[in-house]
Amino acid sequence: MAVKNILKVENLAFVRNDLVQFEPISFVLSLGESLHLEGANGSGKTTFFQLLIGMLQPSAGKLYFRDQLFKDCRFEYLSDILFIGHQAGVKSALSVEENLRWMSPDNTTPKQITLALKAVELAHYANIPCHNLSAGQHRRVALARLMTSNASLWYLDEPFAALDKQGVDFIESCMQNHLEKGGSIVFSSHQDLAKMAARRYKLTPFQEQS
Amino acid sequence: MKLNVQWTWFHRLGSPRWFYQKTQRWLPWLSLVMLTLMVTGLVWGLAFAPPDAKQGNSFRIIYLHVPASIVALAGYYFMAIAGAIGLIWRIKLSYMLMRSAAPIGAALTFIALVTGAIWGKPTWGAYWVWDARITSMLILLFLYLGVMALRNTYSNNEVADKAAAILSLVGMVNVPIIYKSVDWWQTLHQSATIKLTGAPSMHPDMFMPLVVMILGFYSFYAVSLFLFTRAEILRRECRTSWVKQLVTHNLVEK
Amino acid sequence: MYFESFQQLVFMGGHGVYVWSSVYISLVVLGGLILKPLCQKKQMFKNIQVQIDLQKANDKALNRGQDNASHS
Amino acid sequence: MSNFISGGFKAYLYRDLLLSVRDKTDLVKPLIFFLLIAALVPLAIAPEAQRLAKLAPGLIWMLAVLATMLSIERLFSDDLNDGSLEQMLLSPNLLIMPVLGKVTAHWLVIGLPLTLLSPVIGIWFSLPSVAVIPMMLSLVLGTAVLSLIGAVGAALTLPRQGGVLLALLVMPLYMPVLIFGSATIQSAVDGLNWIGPLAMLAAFLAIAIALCPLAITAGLRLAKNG
Repeated sequence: MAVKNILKVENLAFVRNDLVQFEPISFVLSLGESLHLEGANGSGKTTFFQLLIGMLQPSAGKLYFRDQLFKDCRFEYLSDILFIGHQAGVKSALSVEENLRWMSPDNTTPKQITLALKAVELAHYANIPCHNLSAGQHRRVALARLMTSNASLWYLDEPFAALDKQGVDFIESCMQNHLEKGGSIVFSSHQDLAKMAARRYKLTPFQEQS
Repeated sequence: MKLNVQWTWFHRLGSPRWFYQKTQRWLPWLSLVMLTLMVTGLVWGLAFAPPDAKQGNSFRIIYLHVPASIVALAGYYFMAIAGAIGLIWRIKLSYMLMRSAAPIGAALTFIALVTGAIWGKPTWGAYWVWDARITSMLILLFLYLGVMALRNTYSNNEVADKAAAILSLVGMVNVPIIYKSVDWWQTLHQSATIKLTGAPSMHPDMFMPLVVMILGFYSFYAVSLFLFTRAEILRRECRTSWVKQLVTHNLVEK
Repeated sequence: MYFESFQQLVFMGGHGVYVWSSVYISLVVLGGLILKPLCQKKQMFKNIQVQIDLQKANDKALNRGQDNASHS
Repeated sequence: MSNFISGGFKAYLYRDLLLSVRDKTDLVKPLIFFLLIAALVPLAIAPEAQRLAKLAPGLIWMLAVLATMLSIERLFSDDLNDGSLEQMLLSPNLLIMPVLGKVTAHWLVIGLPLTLLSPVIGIWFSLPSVAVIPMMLSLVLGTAVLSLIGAVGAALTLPRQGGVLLALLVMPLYMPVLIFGSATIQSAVDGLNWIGPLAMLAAFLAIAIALCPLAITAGLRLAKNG
């Protein structure tokens, strides 16, 4: 029976240096749905993403993936998510094509790689080592993973940051057909999406319960 | 809608407060015990015990050198175990105990090294002799300094504790290896040095004050650890309400 | 007492200087290990007290602010 | 070229070797350091053969330790800076295999060439030829242990990349390896049985392979929120 909600978060919270980072978060994400995380700079969006991908241990609250507690299904969870954060994760000594090859799953065919590179306009840079490319181009190599990844749950931490017009259109189209194929997305951004309607969630600072 | 948030870390915050109150009562008695042990041990060892046949009176430094090195080594194991408990069960109090144990251990190792060096002058004619015991003590001092230095490189408290705990665990695995390999290295280059600490073969009159001194140093370690940990609790919990009450109550009372 | 006189206790057959210097250094370090946390504690008490006074001061200022608002 | 998602030991070993081959300077620096200091020693101490021969075992091992320490620092810091460490920590399978892959790559790039270069130092310090084989054997095992323990230090000092801090953390742990390494060469020079100390080095290697990756993975997980 296909589990309807892919991700359930219950009162997730994190304490750093005895300071609670944000008001505890709870939401349920079902298949084919996307969630737009909003919040001012420093409101804890990146910390929340780190909690979602299991890099940080939450101080309180629980995380369920397909109705299983995160601790019990760590392998299935981590093999089924795609996380693109602020850093591109591109090795400057390797060429663009090798980097994308390194970041894509096993069964991606070379044709898929070149298709993805063409979509981000990096096709003719395929064999050039990345230290010749700009940071924006590094970011586009990371975003090319949206085409080659077969993960069903996407976590995008401010994907639209410092991107030109076509970049934003490229990401929105990728997100749209990912949702149509039944995947789901949690992304944070300061700008609204033109084509897509996404459920919004406001991150608020922690109020001391007096 | 009242957020009945089950804060797993709330009840754990309670244990430092329990520790603070418990030590408030124990400290006076424990320091009394420590003082009597130390004074009797020192007076007995320095004034009443017979001197060693070969080394004469300089032998009396054993009553400081041996207890300091024993407690310093035991202190390292205590620090590593406190770190391990912190890592496994994420208990803040054990991290604080670990953090306080490091400076005490380093100071005791320093005492052991200095007294060992001073003792070497009359016995071998040189302040520094690469005797197995003293070399292992030197390496132990570097291990302690490593843990303390690592502890201060991280700004975030939780991460600093975990990193220091990992390093002290790695160190704990290595300490016996280091001691054994230094001993083996000593036999390889066996120069005619008498064994510095022939404890069991000593005359009972010499041995008894040593036992008293060792107990004295252990109780000293406990007292100093409690004091350091209490200061650490105040530093970490200064925002909590019970500390504020404690401070206001304390000032009113004085 | 092994030694006949106090003077001999200090001299200790020529080794006195070594024994007493190591005793002195050890006691200084041990004393430090006791005094340091105590001054830290006193220091912490002073800091927290300052914090409390500060908080009380701006709480008062806050209430006065609300009173003016409600009066005018 | 496989990928990081399912790739483990082999993937990271191959990638790191490729990375090291790509920028040669990083590859050659520790080796030149090894030869340079070895060349300075006779100038500093004494050119006479028999005095150098007495120092040779300890000096060779001292140089190996310093060369490894010089190069181990960058093992994880490059990955942290460009974000690939985050992706590595995200891989579903055990983190121990990628870490072992990276440390083996470091050993192949630094430890092995050091071992192959050590006969040159042996000749410079007029080390008796009977001791060359034990020296190389002890260096093969020893540099592997040095890389593993150095990787623990590198993982723990990751956010604050301090050379001295790494040395302070790692030196006490290098002592036993240093003792038994130079003892192997020394007993070979004296004509004694050098299999004993060599066996101890092999034992240290076994312990290091078993325990060091645990400390390394724990240290890496801390680095992200340091």
